[in-house]
Amino acid sequence: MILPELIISLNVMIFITGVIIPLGIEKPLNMLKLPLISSIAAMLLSAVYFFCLHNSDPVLFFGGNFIIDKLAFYHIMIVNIVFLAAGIYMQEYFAKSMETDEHTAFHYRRFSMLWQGFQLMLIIVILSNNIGLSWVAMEATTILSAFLIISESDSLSLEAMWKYLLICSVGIGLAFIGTILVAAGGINTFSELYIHAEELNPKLILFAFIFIAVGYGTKAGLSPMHSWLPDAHSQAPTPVSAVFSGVMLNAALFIIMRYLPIVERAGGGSGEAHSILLLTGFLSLLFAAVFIPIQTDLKRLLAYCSVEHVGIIAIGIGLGGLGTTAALLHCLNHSLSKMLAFFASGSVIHEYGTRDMRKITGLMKRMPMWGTAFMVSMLALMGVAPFSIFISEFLIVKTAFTGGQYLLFGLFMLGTLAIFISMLKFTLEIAFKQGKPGKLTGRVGIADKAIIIISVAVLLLFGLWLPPDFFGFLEQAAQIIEGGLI
Amino acid sequence: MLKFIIIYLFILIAAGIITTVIHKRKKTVKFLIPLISIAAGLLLVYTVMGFRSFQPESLKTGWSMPLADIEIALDSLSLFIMVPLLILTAATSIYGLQYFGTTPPGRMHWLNFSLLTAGMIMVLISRNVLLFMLSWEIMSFSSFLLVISNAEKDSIRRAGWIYLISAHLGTAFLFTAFFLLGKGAGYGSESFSFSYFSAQNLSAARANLILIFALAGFGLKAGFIPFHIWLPLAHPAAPSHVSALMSGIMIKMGIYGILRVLSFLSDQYTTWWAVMFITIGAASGIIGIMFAIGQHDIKRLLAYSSVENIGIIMLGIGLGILGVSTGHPMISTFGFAGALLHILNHALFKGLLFLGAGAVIRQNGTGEIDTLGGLLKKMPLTGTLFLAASIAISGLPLFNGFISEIFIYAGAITGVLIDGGAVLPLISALIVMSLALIGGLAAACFAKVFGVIFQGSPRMSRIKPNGDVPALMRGGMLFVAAFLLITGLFSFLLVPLLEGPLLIMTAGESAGHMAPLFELSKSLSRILPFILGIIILFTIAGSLRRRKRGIRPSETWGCGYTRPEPSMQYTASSFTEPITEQFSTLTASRRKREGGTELFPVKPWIFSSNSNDWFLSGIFIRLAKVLDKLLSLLRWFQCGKAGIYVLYITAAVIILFIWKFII
Amino acid sequence: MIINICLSIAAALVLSPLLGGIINKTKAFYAGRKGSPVLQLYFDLFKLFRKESVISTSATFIFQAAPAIIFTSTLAATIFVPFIPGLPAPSFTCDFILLFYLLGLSRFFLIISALDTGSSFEGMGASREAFFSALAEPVTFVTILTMLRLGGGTSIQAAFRGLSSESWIIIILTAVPFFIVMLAENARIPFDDPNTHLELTMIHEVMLLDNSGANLALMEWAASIKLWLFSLIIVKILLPAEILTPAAYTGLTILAVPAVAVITGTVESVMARASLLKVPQLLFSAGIIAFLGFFLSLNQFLGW
Amino acid sequence: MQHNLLILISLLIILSNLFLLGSSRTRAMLRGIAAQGVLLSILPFLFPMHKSGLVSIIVPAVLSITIKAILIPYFLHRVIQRVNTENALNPYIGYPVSVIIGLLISYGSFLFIEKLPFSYLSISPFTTSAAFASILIGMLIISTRRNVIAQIIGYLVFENAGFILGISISSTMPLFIEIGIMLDLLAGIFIMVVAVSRIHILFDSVGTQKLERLNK
Repeated sequence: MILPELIISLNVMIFITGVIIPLGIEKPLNMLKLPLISSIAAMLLSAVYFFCLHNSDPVLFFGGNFIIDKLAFYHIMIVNIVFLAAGIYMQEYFAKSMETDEHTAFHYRRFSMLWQGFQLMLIIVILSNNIGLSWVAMEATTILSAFLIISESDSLSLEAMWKYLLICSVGIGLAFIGTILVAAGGINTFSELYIHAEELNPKLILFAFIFIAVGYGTKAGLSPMHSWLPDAHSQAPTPVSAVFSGVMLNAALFIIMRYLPIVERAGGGSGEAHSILLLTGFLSLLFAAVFIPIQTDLKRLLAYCSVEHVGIIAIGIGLGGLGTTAALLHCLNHSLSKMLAFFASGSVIHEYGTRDMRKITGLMKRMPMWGTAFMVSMLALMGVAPFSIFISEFLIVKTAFTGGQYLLFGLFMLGTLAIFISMLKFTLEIAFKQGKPGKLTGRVGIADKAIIIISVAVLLLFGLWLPPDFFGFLEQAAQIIEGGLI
Repeated sequence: MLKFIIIYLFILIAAGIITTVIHKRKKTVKFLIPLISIAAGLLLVYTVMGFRSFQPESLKTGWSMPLADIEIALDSLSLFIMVPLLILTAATSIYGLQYFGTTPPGRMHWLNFSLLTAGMIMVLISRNVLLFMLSWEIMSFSSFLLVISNAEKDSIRRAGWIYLISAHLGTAFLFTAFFLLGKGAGYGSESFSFSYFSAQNLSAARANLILIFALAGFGLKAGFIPFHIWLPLAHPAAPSHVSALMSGIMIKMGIYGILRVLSFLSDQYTTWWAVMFITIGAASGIIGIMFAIGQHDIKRLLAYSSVENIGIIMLGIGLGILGVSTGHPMISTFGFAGALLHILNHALFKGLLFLGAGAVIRQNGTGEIDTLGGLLKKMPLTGTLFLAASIAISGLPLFNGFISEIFIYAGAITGVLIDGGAVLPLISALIVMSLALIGGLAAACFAKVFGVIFQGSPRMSRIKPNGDVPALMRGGMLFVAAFLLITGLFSFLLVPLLEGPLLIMTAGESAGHMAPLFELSKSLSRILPFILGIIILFTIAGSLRRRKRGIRPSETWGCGYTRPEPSMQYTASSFTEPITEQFSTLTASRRKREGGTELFPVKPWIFSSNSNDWFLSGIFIRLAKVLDKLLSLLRWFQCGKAGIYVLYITAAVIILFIWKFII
Repeated sequence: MIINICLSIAAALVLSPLLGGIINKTKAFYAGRKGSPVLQLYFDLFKLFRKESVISTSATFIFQAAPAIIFTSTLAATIFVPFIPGLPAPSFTCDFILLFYLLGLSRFFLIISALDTGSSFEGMGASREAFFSALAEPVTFVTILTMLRLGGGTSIQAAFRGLSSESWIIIILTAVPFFIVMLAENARIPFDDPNTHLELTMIHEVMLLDNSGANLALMEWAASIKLWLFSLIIVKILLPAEILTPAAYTGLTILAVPAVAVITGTVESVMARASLLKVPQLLFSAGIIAFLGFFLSLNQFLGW
Repeated sequence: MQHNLLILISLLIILSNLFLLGSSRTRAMLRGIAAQGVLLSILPFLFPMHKSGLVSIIVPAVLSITIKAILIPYFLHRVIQRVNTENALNPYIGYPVSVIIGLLISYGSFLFIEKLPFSYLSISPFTTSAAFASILIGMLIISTRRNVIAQIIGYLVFENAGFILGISISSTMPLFIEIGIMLDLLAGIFIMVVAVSRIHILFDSVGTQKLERLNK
C-alpha cells in the first residue's frame, strides 16, 4: 500500500507550497486566498483517505511512524472542516479589517505562512504514530501559532501571546518528559506500545502519564493548566480563535486519547488514567463556572466556554464506555458550534467596535444573520436541545449516572447549570437588549451565509438524527481509545 | 389514530416552516395558519369519536440515535390530554392570526408556535427517554422563543431568562429521574424505554427518589409551589394566544409527566407520597390564589391562578394515590378522575381567560387592571365569555370547573367517611377545607377581575377602548367557550373518556368503581341544565317585563357627592385590600403611598399595593447567590501572573503524583 | 320527588320573608319597642314589585340579569333540603357541595352586579362579601363533614340523620360554628348590621344600593330565602327525622325555624357589630371549633 | 571512570542550577545557562549503551552544543543587550532563600529517585535526579522571577532537564525526531526572544508587572 504515503506526502507538499508561495505574492488579499486553497485541497485529500481507508484496519506507513485509523480520520475531519470554514471566514474578516488597520503586506504574508504551517502540524499530530513525533508536532503548533495571536498588535494581545508561549512551552516540556519516560522501555510508537503494554512497568507508565496528562492537558486547556487559554483565545484574531478552540484543543486531547489505552492496558485496566481525566475534566468545568459569570469580554466568555467543553470531553473519556463515544461526538459538536460562535462574535465585534458585552446590544435587529448564528451557537453551547451538544452531554451524564458516579453527575449538573445561567443572561442581553437604532451597513457574504447555514443545519441535524453509519463509526473510533483496535 | 397524529405533526411542522420561509407574503400565511387549526379540529373530532372504541397503539422503528429507538405509542392517558391540546391549538391559532393587528409577528413566530404544539404532541406520544426529552426540550425551547418575542423590554428578557433556567433545571432533574428508572438495564437501549420502566420492580427507596426527582423536574414545568417562579413572569411576556397555549396546556405536560411516572410506579403508592402531593397541592392552591388576588396585571394574575389550579390537580392526584395506598379504590377513582378532568377543564377556561385577556390588552393597550373599567359595553362578547370563564375557574356550577372540583370533593368526602385510622379522614378533611378556601378565594379573585375590568367605567381617562375584537379572535374564543358550557352541563359525556386513564393510574383498581362517577355526573347533568333553563327563563321574563314597563336610567347614586368621578370607583387594589392585608405575611404584600403628608393635599396622593413573590427572591435567587458566592471563592485563580500559572502546572503534577503514588 | 322539590321551593318562597320579620320583632322586644309588623317584609316585597326600576347609566346587562340569577340559584339550592321528610328528595353524593356552590354562584353575581354600577360603596360591600364568604366556606364544609361522619353517608340527607345522645357534644361543636357561619353568610350582627344603610361597615345592604323596584325585591327575597335555608339546615341537623313521624316532624320544623330566627334576633340584640378586622378572627375561631368537632367525630377519639 | 564522570556532570548541572537561582542579574544567568548547555553536550558520550552507532551519539552532542551552548545564549545575549536598561529580576523569593530551596529540591530529588518503584530510572540515579531537580528548579525560576528573560532561562533549565532525561534513560527516538526536538527548542526560544523584544518595545520594560492585565 503506497497510497497513504502518497497522500500524506501530497498533503505535506500542499502546505509547504502554501507556505512558500506567499513569499512571491504582493497583494495581501491574495496571500489570504492561499490558506483557503490549501484547506480545500486538504479536505479533498481527506475525502480520498476516507474512501480508500474507511473500511480497512488501521494503516501504518512511513516505517510505522504514521497511522491512519478511524480515530485519526475523525479528528482529521474536524481539523479540515474548521480550517476550511476559518479559511472562508477570514477572507471577509480581513477584508473588513484592512479598511481600518494599517497592517502591511509583511503582516499578511506572515499570517498566511504561519497559518498553513499550523494546519500542517496539527495534521501531523493526528497522523503521527510515533510518540516523539507527536510531541514535536505539538510543540511546533505552539511556536507557529504564537505569532498568529498577535496579528492585532496591541499590548493585551502581546501579553496573551507571551503567556501562551511560556505556559504552553512549559506544559509541552512536561509532556516531553512523559514521552521520554514512556519511551524508556525502548518502544516509541503508539501501536507497538499498545501491543506490548502488558510488558511495560505499569507504575512507570502511570508516572509518565501524569506528565503527559498535565503536559498535553495544558495545551488542551484542562484545568488547572488552562490559565493561558482565555487570554490567547480572546486576544487572537477571530479565525485564529476559532481554530484554537475548534481544533487545537481537540488535537492535544487526541494525544492523550492515544496514550490512554496504553496506560490502562499496562495497568491492567485499573482506571487510574481515567480518574486523572475525570478530575481534570471536572476542574475545568468548575473553573469555567467560576469565571464565566464575571466576564465582560465576549471572546473571553467563549474561551472559558471552551474550557468547559474540553472538561466535558475529558469527563466523557474519563468515564469510558459509552462516555468515550459521546466525548468524541462532543468534539465535533463543540468544534462546530464554537467555530460558529467565534465567527459570529468576530463579526459582531467588528460591527460594534468593542468586545465589551455590556456595549453590544440589540444584535438581532442590527445584524439578523450573524445574530441568529450567534444565538444558535450560544444556545447550542449551553446544551439546549435540539442542538447536537444536548445529545452528547446527555450521553455523558447517562454514562456517569449508570456507572454509579453520582457525585460527578451531580456536580456536572450543577456546574453546567451555573454556566447556563450566566451564559443565557449574556446571550439574551447581547441579542435582544434595546440597542442603537438602525440596521447594519455591512452585509453578509454568500460564503459566510453558507457557513452559518451549514453549521446550524448540522448542529440541528445531529441533535435530531445522527446519520446511522456515523455513530457506528464513532463507536469504532471510541473502541480505539477504549483499547482494542490499534 | 396514531397515524393521523403523525400526519398532523407533519402538517404542523410544514406549516411552520413554510410560514417562516414565505414570511413576507402575508396572504399565504393567512391561508396556512387556519390549516393548522382546521386539521386540529378534524383530529379532535376524530379523537373524540374514536374514544369509545379506542385501543392503545404503538409503533417502534429504529432511530440513528444511540440507545434509542423511535418508540411512540398512544394510550388513553395521552389521548385524554390530547383533547384539550387540540381544542386549544385550534382556537389559539385562529385567534393568533388576528391578534397582532397591523404589526405582524416576527418571522419565526408561527414556526415556534407550531413547534410548541408539535413538541407537546410528541411529549404525549413518545415512549423513549431520549425522544421524550428531545420533545420536551423542543417544547420548552420553542415556548421560550415565543416568550421572548418582544425581548427588547428588560422585563421580558428577564422572564425568558428565568423561564429557560427553570426549564433547564427541570431537565436536569428529569435526567436524574429517568436514569434512576433505567438504572436496572445498565447501558442498554432498554434503559431508555418506557415499556421497560413500567415492567420492572423497583425498591421502595429508589421509587421514592424517582418520584422526588420527577416531581421537581416536572414541577418546574407544571409550576406548583415552589417551582412556579417562571409562570408569573413568562405568561405576561408572551403574546396572549401563546400564553393561552402555555398556561392552558403546556404546564399540563408537567402534570402529564408526573402521571406517567406515577404509572410506572403504580404498584408502589404509599401514603406519604399522597401526603406530599396533597401538601404541595394545598400550598400551591392557597398561596397561588393569594398571590393572584394581589396582582394588578391581568396576565400575571392569570398565571398565579394557574398555580392555584395546578394545586387543585395535585390535590386530586394526591387523593388518588391516597386511595390506592390505603386500599380504597373509590377514593382513588374520584381523586384521579377529578385531577384528570381538571386538566381538561383548566385548559379550557384558562385558555379562554387568556384569550379574553389578550383581547382586552389588544383593544386597550394595557393589561393593568386598575386602569380599565366598563369594557363590557364596548366588548360585549369578550366580556360575556370572560365572565363564563371566570365563573368556571371559580369552580361555580353551570360551567366545567365545578365538575372536576366536585369529583375531588366526592373522593375526599368518601375518604372522610372511612372508619379505622384517623389519617385518611383527616387528610381528606384537609383537602375539603383547602378546596373550599381555594374556591372562595378564586371567586373573590375573579369577581374582582371581571368586575374591575368589564364593569363600572374606565378608571383612567386615557383608556379608550376600541370596540370588540375582530371576527377570527371572537371565533377562537367562542370555540373554547362552547366546550366550557358543554362540559359543565353534560359531564356524563366526559366520564367514559376517563375510564382508560383511570385504569392506568390506579393500576387497574378503578375497574369496578366507575359507577359512582357516572352516577354523580348523571345527577349533575340532570339538575344543572334544568337550573340553567330556569335562570334563562327568569332572565328573559325579567327583560320582557322591563321592555314592557320601561326603566328609568339615571346616574349611579353618588351617596351625596355632587361630582362623582370615575376615579372614585373601587379599584382592584381596594377590592382586595381586606384579603391582602389579612394575609400580608403570606403574600408579602406591601402598601405604597406616594404623596405628601399634609392635611389638605395639593397634589393627589397615590396608594398602591403590590405583592412580592418571595419564592423567587427568597429561595431561588438566594440559592443562586450562594452558588455564586461559593464559586467566587476561587476567583483568585486567574491572577494574571504567568509565573503563578506555571506554579499551578507544577502543583498539578505534584498533586497527581501524590494522589496516585503516595495515598 | 317532584312534589317534594315543589314543596321545598314553595315553603322557601312563602315562609322565608317571615324570618326577617321575626328577627326584627325580637330585636324590638329587647329594645322595648313595638316594632314593625312581622309581615313587614311581605308588604315591602309587594310594594317593590309594583314600582318602576331605576338603573344606573353605567350598568350593563349583568346588573339587570343578576337579580333573576341570584334569585333562581338561591331558590335552586333549597331543593336539597326537603321540607317534608319521608318523601324522596334529590340526593346524590356531594349534593351539599352543589347546594353551597349554587349559593356561591348567587354570591358571585351579587358581587359583580354590585361592581357593575361603579359605585365605590357597592364595591366596598362586594369586597367584604367576597372575602368573608371565602373564609366562611371551609368552616361550613367542616361542619357538614362532621355531620356526615355521624350520619354515615355522602349526601346531605345523611347529615340530617346524625343526632344521637352520646354525640351531643359533637352536635354542639358543629351547630355553633354553623350558626356563626349563618350569621356571616346572611350578613347579620356581629358581621354586618342589616338595619343601617350607608355606613362604612356595611356588607350586604350596601351592595343593593343601586337596585330598585322589582330588582330590589328579588334581591331581598333571595336574601331571605338564603336565611331560611340556613335556618332550616340548622333545624334539620338538630332534629333528626327518624325519631318522629313525618307530620310531627314537619310541624316541629315550622316551629323550630322561627325559633332560630328568635335566637338570631337575640344575638343581634345583645351584641354589637364587630370591628371589620375582628371578622376573620371570628370566622377562624368558628373554624377551629368546627374542626374540633370533626376531630371528635373520628371514632378513635370517641372511644375515650 | 564513566560513572564518576556522570556524577561529576550531574553535580555540575546542579551547581549551575543553584548558580542560576542565586544570580541577581540576567547576564549572570545567561552565563550559567550557557555553561549548562556545554555540560549537556558531553552527556551523550557517557551513555553509549543507548545508542546504535556513532552518528546517533554525535548528532545530539553537536546539536546541543550548537543550540544550547551557542545559538540560544547568543539570541539571549542580543536581547539582553537591547533591553540593557533592565537587568533586575525582582524575585518574589529572595536569592539566598531560592538557593536553599534549590538545594532542598536537589536533595529531595535524590531521595525521590531512590524511592521510585521503577528501576529503569536508576541506571544513573545522579543524572536522573539532577534532571528531576532541574524540572522543579526551572519551574521555580519561572514562577518567582518577575522578568521575562529570567523566565526564558527558567524554561531553558526545564528543557535541559528533559534533554538529560532523554539522554540518560531512553534514546530510542529516530534521529529525525531528535533533530525535530532540537529545532523546536531553537524555534521556540527564538520566538520567545522576539516576543521579549516586542514586549520591551511596547512596554519599555521586561518586567512581568505590565503583563498582568488579563486577569479574570
